[in-house]
Amino acid sequence: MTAAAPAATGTAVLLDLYRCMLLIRRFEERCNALFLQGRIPSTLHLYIGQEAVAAGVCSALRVDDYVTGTHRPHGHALAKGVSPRAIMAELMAKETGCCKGRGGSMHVGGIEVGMFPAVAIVGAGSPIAVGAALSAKMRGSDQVSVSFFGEGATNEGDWHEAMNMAAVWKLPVLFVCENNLYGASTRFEHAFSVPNIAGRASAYGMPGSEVYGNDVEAVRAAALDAVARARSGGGPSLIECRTYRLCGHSRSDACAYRPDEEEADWRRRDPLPGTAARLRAAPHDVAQHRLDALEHEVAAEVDDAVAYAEASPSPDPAEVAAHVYWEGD
Amino acid sequence: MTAAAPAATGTAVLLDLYRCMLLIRRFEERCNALFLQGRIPSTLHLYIGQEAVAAGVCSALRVDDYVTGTHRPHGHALAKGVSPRAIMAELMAKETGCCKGRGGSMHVGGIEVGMFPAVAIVGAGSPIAVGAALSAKMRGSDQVSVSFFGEGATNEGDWHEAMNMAAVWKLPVLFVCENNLYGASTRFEHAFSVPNIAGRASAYGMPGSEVYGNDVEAVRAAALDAVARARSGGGPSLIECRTYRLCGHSRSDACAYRPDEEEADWRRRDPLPGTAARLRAAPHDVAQHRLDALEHEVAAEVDDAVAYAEASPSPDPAEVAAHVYWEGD
Amino acid sequence: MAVLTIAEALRDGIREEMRRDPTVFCLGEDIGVAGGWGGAFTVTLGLADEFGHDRVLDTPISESGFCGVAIGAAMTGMRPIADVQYGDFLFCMMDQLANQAAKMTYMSGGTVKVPLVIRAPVGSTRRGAQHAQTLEVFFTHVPGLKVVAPSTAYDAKGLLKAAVRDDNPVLIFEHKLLYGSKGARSEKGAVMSAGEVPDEDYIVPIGAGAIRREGRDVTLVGKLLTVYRAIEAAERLAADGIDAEVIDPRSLVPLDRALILESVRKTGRLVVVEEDNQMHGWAAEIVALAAAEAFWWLDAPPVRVSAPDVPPPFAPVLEAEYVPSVERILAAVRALF
Amino acid sequence: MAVLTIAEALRDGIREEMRRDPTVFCLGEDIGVAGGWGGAFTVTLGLADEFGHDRVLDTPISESGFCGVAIGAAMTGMRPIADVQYGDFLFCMMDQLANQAAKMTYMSGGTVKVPLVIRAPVGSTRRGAQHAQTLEVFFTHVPGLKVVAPSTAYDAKGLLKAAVRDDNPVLIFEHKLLYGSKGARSEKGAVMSAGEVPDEDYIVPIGAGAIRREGRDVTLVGKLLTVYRAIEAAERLAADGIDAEVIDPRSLVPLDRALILESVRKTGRLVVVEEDNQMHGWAAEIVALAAAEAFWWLDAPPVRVSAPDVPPPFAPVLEAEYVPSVERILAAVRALF
Ligand SMILES: Cc1ncc(C[n+]2csc(CCOP(=O)(O)OP(=O)(O)O)c2C)c(N)n1
Ligand SMILES: Cc1ncc(C[n+]2csc(CCOP(=O)(O)OP(=O)(O)O)c2C)c(N)n1
Ligand SMILES: [Mg+2]
Ligand SMILES: [Mg+2]
Repeated sequence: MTAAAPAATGTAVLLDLYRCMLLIRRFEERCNALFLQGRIPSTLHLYIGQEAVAAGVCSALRVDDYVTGTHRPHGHALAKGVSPRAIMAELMAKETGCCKGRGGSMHVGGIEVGMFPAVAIVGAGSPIAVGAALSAKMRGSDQVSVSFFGEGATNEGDWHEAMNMAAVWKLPVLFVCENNLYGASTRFEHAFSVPNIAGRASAYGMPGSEVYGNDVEAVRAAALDAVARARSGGGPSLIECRTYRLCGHSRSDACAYRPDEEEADWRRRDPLPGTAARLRAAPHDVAQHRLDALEHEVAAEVDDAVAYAEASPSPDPAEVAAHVYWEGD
Repeated sequence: MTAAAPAATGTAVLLDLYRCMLLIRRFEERCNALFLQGRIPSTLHLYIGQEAVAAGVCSALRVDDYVTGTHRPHGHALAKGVSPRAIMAELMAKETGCCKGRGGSMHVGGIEVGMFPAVAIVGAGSPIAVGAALSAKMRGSDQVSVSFFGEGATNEGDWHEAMNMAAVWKLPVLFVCENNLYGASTRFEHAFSVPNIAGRASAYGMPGSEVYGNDVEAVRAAALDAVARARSGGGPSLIECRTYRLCGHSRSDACAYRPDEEEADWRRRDPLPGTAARLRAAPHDVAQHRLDALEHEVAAEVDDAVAYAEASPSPDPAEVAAHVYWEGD
Repeated sequence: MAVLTIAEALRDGIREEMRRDPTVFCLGEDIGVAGGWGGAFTVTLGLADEFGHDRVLDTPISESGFCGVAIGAAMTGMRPIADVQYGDFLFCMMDQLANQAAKMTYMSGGTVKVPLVIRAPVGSTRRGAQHAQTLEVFFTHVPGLKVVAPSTAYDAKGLLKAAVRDDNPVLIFEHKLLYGSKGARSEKGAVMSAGEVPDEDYIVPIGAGAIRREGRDVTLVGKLLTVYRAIEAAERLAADGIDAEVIDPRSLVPLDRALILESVRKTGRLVVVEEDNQMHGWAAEIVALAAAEAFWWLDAPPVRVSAPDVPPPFAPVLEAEYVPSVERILAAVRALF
Repeated sequence: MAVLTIAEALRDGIREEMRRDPTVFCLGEDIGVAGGWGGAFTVTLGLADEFGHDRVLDTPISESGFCGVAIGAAMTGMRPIADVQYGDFLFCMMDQLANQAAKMTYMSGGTVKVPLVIRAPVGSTRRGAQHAQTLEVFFTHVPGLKVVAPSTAYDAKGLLKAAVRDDNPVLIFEHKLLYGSKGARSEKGAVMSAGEVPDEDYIVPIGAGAIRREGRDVTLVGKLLTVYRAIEAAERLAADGIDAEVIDPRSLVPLDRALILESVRKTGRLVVVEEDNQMHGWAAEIVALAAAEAFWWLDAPPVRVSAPDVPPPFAPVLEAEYVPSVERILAAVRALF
């Protein structure tokens, strides 16, 4: 278990990473507002605070690589390239949504950019990601497959079975653990008798590493490493990203189960200002107005997504039975 | 992962261990003959070759300690103290069987001696054993709980979830892996990317050790260790016992998937003659006629079990719906 | 007599049983965490304060595992009440429930018992395919399990207490729109199901159904949410002079066959209303029962008003087509006259 | 035309599909091991010799895991055929089947497909509660899955090929007593189901039932083993002048409703025979269908001959009470006249 050392990232790349994180953040802040206004039904699991993980990992992927997301998938989907319009329309239950309004927040995805419908059954996405990697290997392609999951998912049997098969068959899989220290309201120490998740990789003879999940460069470096190994036939890896939810677990959750100091500490470690500061500092020396410009760009993109979703039609009630079975491309 | 050093075992104890192994061996040899004669229906998973594991582990247990057996449970049941009569009657589908003829070979047990009905779903017995340990702890008793399973079971999600909960709650559980190198016809190396099972304990912060499963003294020593730790609140342990099936996986299996040299090598390591030799040698110096006497005793016990089973009635067909729900003690 | 919501009635029932019997305990995910929610729908809220975290045990996210743990504890002198956050996750513990819990007593020839309670929320609440299913029939088909589905606060507490005292595995299905959960955990579209609950100890026997409305012309059978839809339909049918009887079986296994058959023999017409998919759904058994045992009394085909055969859709406009509406019930009933 | 057992017909079907389409592959436990058995019932025996171990992939003992793996492979251009050693283990992969495979296409708004085949043996063969269940109804109730149950060698091969070419998850239920497995894997009490199978490529369309015997007086519907029991009963009924029609749906989802309804409307009587437990079993849907759609044609109550509501017993004397016998079918039919 070796912590990946942050590689020097070029300014252009770091700007892209920051933009991706910013898009996720602003997109979800808007989702939350829309939810509270009742314009998004059901429930929401927001990714706020964890943006560096999806941004860093997906920056190491090709569009034809595969990703399985979780019940908290907006960040995974945006980072993998699903359009904000299609996601927002889905959250608003519109026919133009990435799941045509059938899936909802917990199942957003976009197979055209390699993201499966997100799996909201904790742990169940990992074997599916392994299957995509097996398929890539059998088809002789060099695609890799990424399974995103929270630390809590590593106590599910499916995760264990997936880890073992990926290792036994030496498949091109990245197991990316987003360890945000809580599974719903349950603290890490309460559900584990080990200090970290990375160490569990040894039960499968798989390399496991722990990185600081709020450091987008460190995440990207670890992902680049693992992706290179996977593409070249070196087999799977587990990367544990230590991060924190700067929001509730789902809809209106006040997080009363988390100590204030802990929350305050992690607010200070918010990956967005952190990354912005790096951009402003040497060697990047990015001027504030360029970051402001990014803010405007992203705000416009989110506005556009909301406008698109609002203007989109709801599914036709007469179509309730559609799409249960495959109806052709 | 430390291999338990064989402790010096007193002659009386070693004789008991040998007698237990002998009973399992002769009992199952008879089962096989009866099966081939069609007097035992269905299928049989024999324990021949692995006797030292059940004998060694159960010798470290009290009658009120718990055991979950597998699809290969005759050895577990006999070693835990279920009567040969009740087991043989069950195999012959008689009303006097330990499951009243409802369970069959794969579900033998005897709750009066702490053995649950054996679980034939690979891996599924482990969480149940953990539950019994949780119950013991909650009731303030010092009972321990043993989960027997094959190495193949450690690729099932249930096993992983059970290991984690036992470790997190520091429960008095012994996870006893009977690594006989094959899961059905599948070789260990084919289903694992790690050299052993014991190492998997580290994924749960649990002590794991590997012992030579055909050395009944080594198994007993490791079990005594783990049981003492469990009883005194020290939590669970995983013990991997390396052993070998000296018989087919189930009914008429010629084991064509196993190399002849490997089989020959393990036949030479048959735990029965091995243990007998130790008994005859110093410091035990047990005379051959005493071992012969044991043979006769055990043969008589098996004859008695068969006679009892043969003489017992079949279940009453009118009673087909009985025992689906609890009918009282 | 206090007026309680179903969530409160269940909580009181659990509290009283835990006080009465030290072998009763709860386990599940996020049920006892300080500052947490008391399970996904507040049922266990506050119980850890009285009974401590050993008896209100928060588990890792391991459904199959903690179900097996509950089985092992149940066979060795304890009476676990396992909490499943969403019924949909029962599939994750299906082997432990259907192959282990349900069969242990039988496989042992009646020598071991499994006094286990499993509580699971069901029902469509805009959460989509993996968080909104209605699942009773997957378990009513498994011999060895008992299954109850309370639709009132009185029944919820009484059936829970009966389940805890039963020596067999009992599944309690609870409907998300009937909990009456408050505050942050309240549900859009919730139905008011709060009702009077006696202060003194009582149980509702498992196996006894209830007539929610007496009628002469047609028998409506519903469960959980559809009981309320059926009652509303009955009131509206009264206006056109159709006098509908509404039956709530409450217990699905064992089922109060006599109550249903008696009603059908009286009215000569049967409409079974359920939220689950129609094909091979729970309602099929009720219709098959009536067709076989009340055939000569039937004046019209026994029919079902169920969800279409699709996973629970996310979009509210589609969900409205999924959950049987009062209008669909009215149409089905009128077609029989 | 060769005469093949069902095991041989399935094997040929798999072989031909694997030759035809390089994306077709098999995975499961002990299916390709050299010196092994070709799965629990010899269906995949020898296939690894022709296609290698990459396309006849032996998995670790991880049912849920390899089901998920098959789903992931199916969504990305492959056509997996997953082998389950005993149908009872489907409960171990229930979440992957019912929550994932069945719902992926729907949850994605029809943007992903899951061309997956799962093969599972069912039926009571003296192995007891965890190795002898009949499980179709747990899956016929899940929208998004297709389910077939071939009772002849011709159908086994034809339905398997249709399943492999289908773009949805298809479960194939195979009966242990119908395989005709030979040698060490042969079954006591097996029924001769070998039959002629064309040498040229063909499929049996999913959704089309078959009439096994034409008759005017009563409709018997069976599946897998009970098709044979129903045919035998029909022959004996002919002796007392009762002319029974025997229907084998072959496909359970989609179901050939028209074929069943037409027959019931013709005969006016229905007896559904199945090996599974009666309560909420598969037969209930068939009875409910006839009661609702053929009510006015029925001359007698539509009834079921099923297994009693107990887990499969081990003792042969009890198992004989469990699996519907010809005598029980005869009694049920005669009671309708
Ligand atoms: C099988 C299953 N069990 C329980 C849940 C309910 N649930 C949703 S999210 C969650 C916590 C997951 O924790 P973790 O894996 O750490 O992911 P995080 O929410 O922290 O991102 C739980 C218990 C679920 N969706 N699926
Ligand atoms: C869940 C499940 N999957 C598959 C099987 C079929 N099966 C019975 S024994 C066995 C091999 C088990 O191997 P292992 O755990 O090593 O035990 P062993 O037979 O070697 O004692 C298999 C695959 C089963 N009984 N349960
Ligand atoms: Mg987490
Ligand atoms: Mg083994």
